[in-house]
Amino acid sequence: MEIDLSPEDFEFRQEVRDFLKENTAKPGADYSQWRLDYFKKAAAKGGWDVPKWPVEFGGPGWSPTQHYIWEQETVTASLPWDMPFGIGMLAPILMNYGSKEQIDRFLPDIRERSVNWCQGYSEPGAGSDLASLKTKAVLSDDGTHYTVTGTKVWTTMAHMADWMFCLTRTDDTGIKQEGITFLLIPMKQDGIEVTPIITLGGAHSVNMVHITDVKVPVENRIGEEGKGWTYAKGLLQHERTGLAGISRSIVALENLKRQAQSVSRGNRTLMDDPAFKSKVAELEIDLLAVEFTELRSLAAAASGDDPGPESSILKLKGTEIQQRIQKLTVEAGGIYSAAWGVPVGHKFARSGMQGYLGGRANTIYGGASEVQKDVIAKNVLGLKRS
Amino acid sequence: MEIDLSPEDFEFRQEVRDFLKENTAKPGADYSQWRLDYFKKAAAKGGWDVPKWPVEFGGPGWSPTQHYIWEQETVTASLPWDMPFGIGMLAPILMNYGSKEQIDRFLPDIRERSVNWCQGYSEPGAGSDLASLKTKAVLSDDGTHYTVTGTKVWTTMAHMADWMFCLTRTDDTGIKQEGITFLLIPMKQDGIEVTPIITLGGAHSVNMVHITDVKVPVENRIGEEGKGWTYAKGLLQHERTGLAGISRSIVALENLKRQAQSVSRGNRTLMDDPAFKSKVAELEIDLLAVEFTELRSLAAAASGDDPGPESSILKLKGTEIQQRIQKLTVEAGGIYSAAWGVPVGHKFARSGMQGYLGGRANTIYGGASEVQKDVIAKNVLGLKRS
Amino acid sequence: MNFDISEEQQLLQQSVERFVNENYDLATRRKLVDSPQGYSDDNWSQMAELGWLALPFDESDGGFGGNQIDTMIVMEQFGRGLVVEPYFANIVLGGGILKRSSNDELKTSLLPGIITGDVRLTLAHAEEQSRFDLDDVVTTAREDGDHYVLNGKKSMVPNAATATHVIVSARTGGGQRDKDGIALLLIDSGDLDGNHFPTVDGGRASELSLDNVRVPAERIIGDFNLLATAAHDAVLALSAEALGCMEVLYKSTVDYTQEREQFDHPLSDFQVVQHRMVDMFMEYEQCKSLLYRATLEAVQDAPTAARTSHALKHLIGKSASFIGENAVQLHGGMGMTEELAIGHYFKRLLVIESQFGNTDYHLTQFAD
Amino acid sequence: MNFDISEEQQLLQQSVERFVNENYDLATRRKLVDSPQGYSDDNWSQMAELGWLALPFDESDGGFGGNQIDTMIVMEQFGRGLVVEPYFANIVLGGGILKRSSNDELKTSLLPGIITGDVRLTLAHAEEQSRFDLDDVVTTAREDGDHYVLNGKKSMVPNAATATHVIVSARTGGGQRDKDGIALLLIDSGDLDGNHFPTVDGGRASELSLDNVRVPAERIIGDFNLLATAAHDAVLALSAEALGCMEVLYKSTVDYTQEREQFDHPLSDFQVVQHRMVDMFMEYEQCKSLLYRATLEAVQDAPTAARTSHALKHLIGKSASFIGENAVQLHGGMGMTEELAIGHYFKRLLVIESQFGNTDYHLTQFAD
Repeated sequence: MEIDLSPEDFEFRQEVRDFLKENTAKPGADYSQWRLDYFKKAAAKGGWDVPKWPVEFGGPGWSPTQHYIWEQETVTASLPWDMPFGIGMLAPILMNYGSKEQIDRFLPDIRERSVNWCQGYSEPGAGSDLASLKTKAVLSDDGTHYTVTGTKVWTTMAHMADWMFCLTRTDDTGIKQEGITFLLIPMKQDGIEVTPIITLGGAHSVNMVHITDVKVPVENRIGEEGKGWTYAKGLLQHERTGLAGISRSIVALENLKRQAQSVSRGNRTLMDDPAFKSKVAELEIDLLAVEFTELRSLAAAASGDDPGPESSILKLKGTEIQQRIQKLTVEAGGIYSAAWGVPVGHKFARSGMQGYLGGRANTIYGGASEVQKDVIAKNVLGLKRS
Repeated sequence: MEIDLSPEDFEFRQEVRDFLKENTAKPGADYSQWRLDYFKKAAAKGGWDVPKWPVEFGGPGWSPTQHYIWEQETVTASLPWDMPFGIGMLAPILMNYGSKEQIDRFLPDIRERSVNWCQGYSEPGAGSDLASLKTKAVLSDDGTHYTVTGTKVWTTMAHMADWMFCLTRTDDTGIKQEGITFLLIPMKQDGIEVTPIITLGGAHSVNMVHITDVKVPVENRIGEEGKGWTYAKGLLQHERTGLAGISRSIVALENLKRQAQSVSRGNRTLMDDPAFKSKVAELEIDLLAVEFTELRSLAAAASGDDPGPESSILKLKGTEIQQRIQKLTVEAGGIYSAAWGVPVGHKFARSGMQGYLGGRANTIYGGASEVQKDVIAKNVLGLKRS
Repeated sequence: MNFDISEEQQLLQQSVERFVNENYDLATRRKLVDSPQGYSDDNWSQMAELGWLALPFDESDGGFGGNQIDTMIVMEQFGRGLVVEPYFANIVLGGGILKRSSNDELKTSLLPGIITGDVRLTLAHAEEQSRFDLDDVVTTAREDGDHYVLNGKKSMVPNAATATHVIVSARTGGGQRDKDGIALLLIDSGDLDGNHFPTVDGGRASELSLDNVRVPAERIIGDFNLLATAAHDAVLALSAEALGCMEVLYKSTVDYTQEREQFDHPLSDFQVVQHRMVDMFMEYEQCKSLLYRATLEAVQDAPTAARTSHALKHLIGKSASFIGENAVQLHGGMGMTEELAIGHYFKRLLVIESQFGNTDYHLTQFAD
Repeated sequence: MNFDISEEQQLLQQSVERFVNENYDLATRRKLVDSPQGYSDDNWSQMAELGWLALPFDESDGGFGGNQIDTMIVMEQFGRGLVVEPYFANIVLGGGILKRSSNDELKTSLLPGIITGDVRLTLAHAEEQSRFDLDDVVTTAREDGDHYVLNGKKSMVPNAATATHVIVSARTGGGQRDKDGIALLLIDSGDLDGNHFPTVDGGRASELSLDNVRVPAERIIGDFNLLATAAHDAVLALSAEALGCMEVLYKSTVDYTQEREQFDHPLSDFQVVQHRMVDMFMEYEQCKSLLYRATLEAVQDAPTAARTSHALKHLIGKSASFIGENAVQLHGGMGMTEELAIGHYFKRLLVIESQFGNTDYHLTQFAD
């Protein structure tokens, strides 16, 4: 048992630090250009633009420890804006189930970040029960294309996307997990209508997408007809683990402490208030624990074992911790947390309330916490329910 | 809306106080004799020995406010030891469903506290699902008696009881709530074997009762054969409300505060410790609220309304509060709470641990908290479960 | 012992309920919230006509002689409707201070206008360093002949942009956290620089600057005790409003989960969802009980009344957070949208949490 | 990064596990607990023979050179078996202090006996006023020539009745809560008056009185720092033991609810029961993670090691309470009986909560 980094790991960490320092955006530089340049330079390091991709597709082939180091180092660095939909969600499905032609056609653009993707899974009325989707795809008699009609919802960044990867129903006679087909659909065409959904924090990032009689050539189908659920499902669990955001929470907690120290209470600060201090301490303790839970999970993966039962905890605990940090930030903001859209009083109060409101979604999307517990009860504790 | 007592209520309170003061046990007096005397004197006040009995059976006919006053005044008084089984549980069933002969035969002894009863409801394997009981009662061919065989469990004070009122199964062909028959069985006879169950706190108050081929004359059956569940059920809900013990908790919380003040922390006491103080304060706030929830329920009863939805909360919240007080008492005891059976360190530590351990049952018996929530979901929120 | 409200109070309750039902569907409210002023003059006039603006004042002053129970009734219904008119700032805070003031001249001159809705007050007590402490005041009121000269900044003043007058707490003497030396002064809005902005619940607030504002000495309304009494009333009124919000939230959740299917069952079929809603219901009922208790104690001027009000705001804060967060959670994605009402109730509760002391603050006040 | 234990450690784990399986069914344990001494001399000899009593000591001293990971392995299994032999008092506390002492003569004379089990130590640090503060010491050690004269009372000393020596913290100088001026002295048990009694978990403890006890100066083992180090080790060891208890509790609950039927279903069919057990499982895993972290930091002497140990005892306390109470609750009436094992695990966890600082104490230490 040991958690020390090896000399090679230390060397790697230094290399990461140097790289990140060199490639920070210069003040005044053109953001979009810098962004594309950054990914080119990262690619030149040997796959640092796609850390999680397998080596055969250009990934760096890092050890779990190296991944951990990368995550720790990048969480405080100002990396360019990146969306997970192409890189993290579609790419693995393409690699595993796409044809050679599809891989050649789509993967390079994904890697260059020159094409934006969105994920067309959720539907109104389906919620965490994704498989009950109803968007219909009907194969033409000549077998050349599908005609797709239906509605997707909570589609993040649909209004910025060039393409959608989309689960559709091609058969509704059997059990609902069967008869789902995985299609790739261009967004900029007639029959696709994107309606913004404004969420509690006032932000627009999710959308409703109405799809009406859109023709999709069969070469845009991934794998076999009716097998789409199988392709998507594995990634979902993977996505969930990624949502724990533990490194980000460590940074967020340090910010919270600094913010609370900036709030004066008599001669002292809010961080000296026993009740507030206790809540921060309890949060930090849970974070110290869950950080090691993540390491245990990484170590298990490194030794080739299945991720242990501990990995199932990560999304649940991770998102709960995010929300607690957000809530304490609002509490630290005090009277100023009520102000909306203007900077008033404590500097952090404005983004604090936005973060708290937006963060309520963390325990809903990617499988609501209640559903996660059902999954753990079944898969980890081995319980059934009648 | 008002909570003031009327001049008559004030007068009544004074009368209660005077009575309780006059009838406190004198030091050195014979306890058993004093106990019986106390109930005689209370009877002479016009039913003060049976406050909850209806007037036609000798009860005092108090208003809800008077009941509330009685409860408040008696919780700190040293009343004689009294068990609820005869007075509070069997008596109402006798009054409602017993024959004239049965009432005349059993009620006077119950009122005088000269005969002890125990309640034979729970069975091994039934838990909160009381109606699934299996103790068998077979009617003789000549219709003169039942032969009873089965096992009762968690039978409080069975080892001190003269009689048991007992739910038995006379028919197992229909739904389980039917076919249950209510019998009265003398305890001191062959075929009844009482085995102590020692609980966590080391106490012996509950028992296992094995009943083997015990003959019970039909005149010991309450009401009709097969209707026993109906008779028992109404009382169960009533019993649950009574388990909230809110007045007792108010006294217990005051004790806890005094105890914590006796624990020194440097130059101050444990009650000055911010974390401990907060927990006590939160408890007190919940108690202030639930006390008014009980008053609202009493007031609704006084105006002849059904007890409102608020009354369903009482057992759940009341027992939770009891357990929190017990837990904080153990916490106050600190290192000394571990000592067992000897007075060491803080005086309250010994009974504190016993109380905590014994108190874990409060959320189990009389319908476990989980079952209570099912009941509220169904009866108050109107939810069904498939 | 009697928890029924009087017949008169029942009529009041029905009247506010009707007003809310007729004027406060979500779309109409959104328009009000998005308007520059943030509320409706018509609604305000209607409230005046219905006599609600006169509710707490003595009959001899042209009012209805209502007490905290009457205010509770109005505020609870306002909570159920998410009413945005400045009743709290004007009548509960401003009116409450004025009605208790010993400055009879001010009272006589202002009350008729308050009752018609033409005079609109608000209270500016908070400052950046004060957080929730009423006695932490650094704004100064320097005596200068028969005037006071005020300097300082006041924070998060509710509805100041539409107020005709602002009651300001300022220090005439004493140290930063002394209760002595705090005065309440009535200032014409025109004498103040204001930065006006919306709040997250669709309300309005302002940061106010006082830069050598001269106020005649006869504009002193009261001292710290009057401020503390106003805060006590504020806690009761906000708690009643919060109770109204919580009722809507828990009941909508019970309704929504019965309609919404997931995994081939209504959400409400799941035992975990049921028990969560039972917990929400129980929290709501406990808050209701404590609101009654605190309000009755205030009406009866019980010695424990102030302490119970701290208990109340603490419990309301804790329960509002539990009920609000779980209402959002159980509504799933829909709970996250501006489209459904529940998000708006949730946000109103968040603002109430920050008004006149949050959950932790009142626990400390209660425990000390 | 590697969380696997070494092959040697695996052998140790299996050996302790086997010992527990062979010697610690509930009935056998009950007999030990009810015996006057409270544990088995045979078991104790076996532990000596298996080398466990030598585990933490340097190889040069006849030990096995084990570290806190080895102790963790032993204590976790002891927790799973509810082992009552005085390993914690003797080896973790007494042995831990002795092994780190700079008093080489004492070490040389005592270690061989400890390893054979003939010398049995314990630590007397707590006093009635001290609660959990190691530095709150009023027992005095007055210098008198080449001796110290001790006066005072020590509380809740584990296994003192069967100890041959007691290590006592006493004040040679300084004020009541000064860290300076605290010495640890080794005292022969015969020199102490003891009130010996059982603890609620079936263990043994004593109240000790020191009435002008004369101790040679060469019996000083160490100072406050050594006591603090011992407490750090104690927290790790007790937490490992607690983890073992929690594992049994949550797993027994998962098993029991699948067997036990209620309302025509196994209890484990109910979603509320399932989610409760998921929470128990998660708490257990979180404790395990933090135990690993705190233990590894201690082995590596990380600057954060002490702070992380406070985090650990806090989390262990909170989780033990949650898991213990829910194990009892979900076992229903059966959970309340002495007959089932779970009550005994629950009681052991309650005692661990009171040893070397409770949940609140360690949170404060962590936060400060």
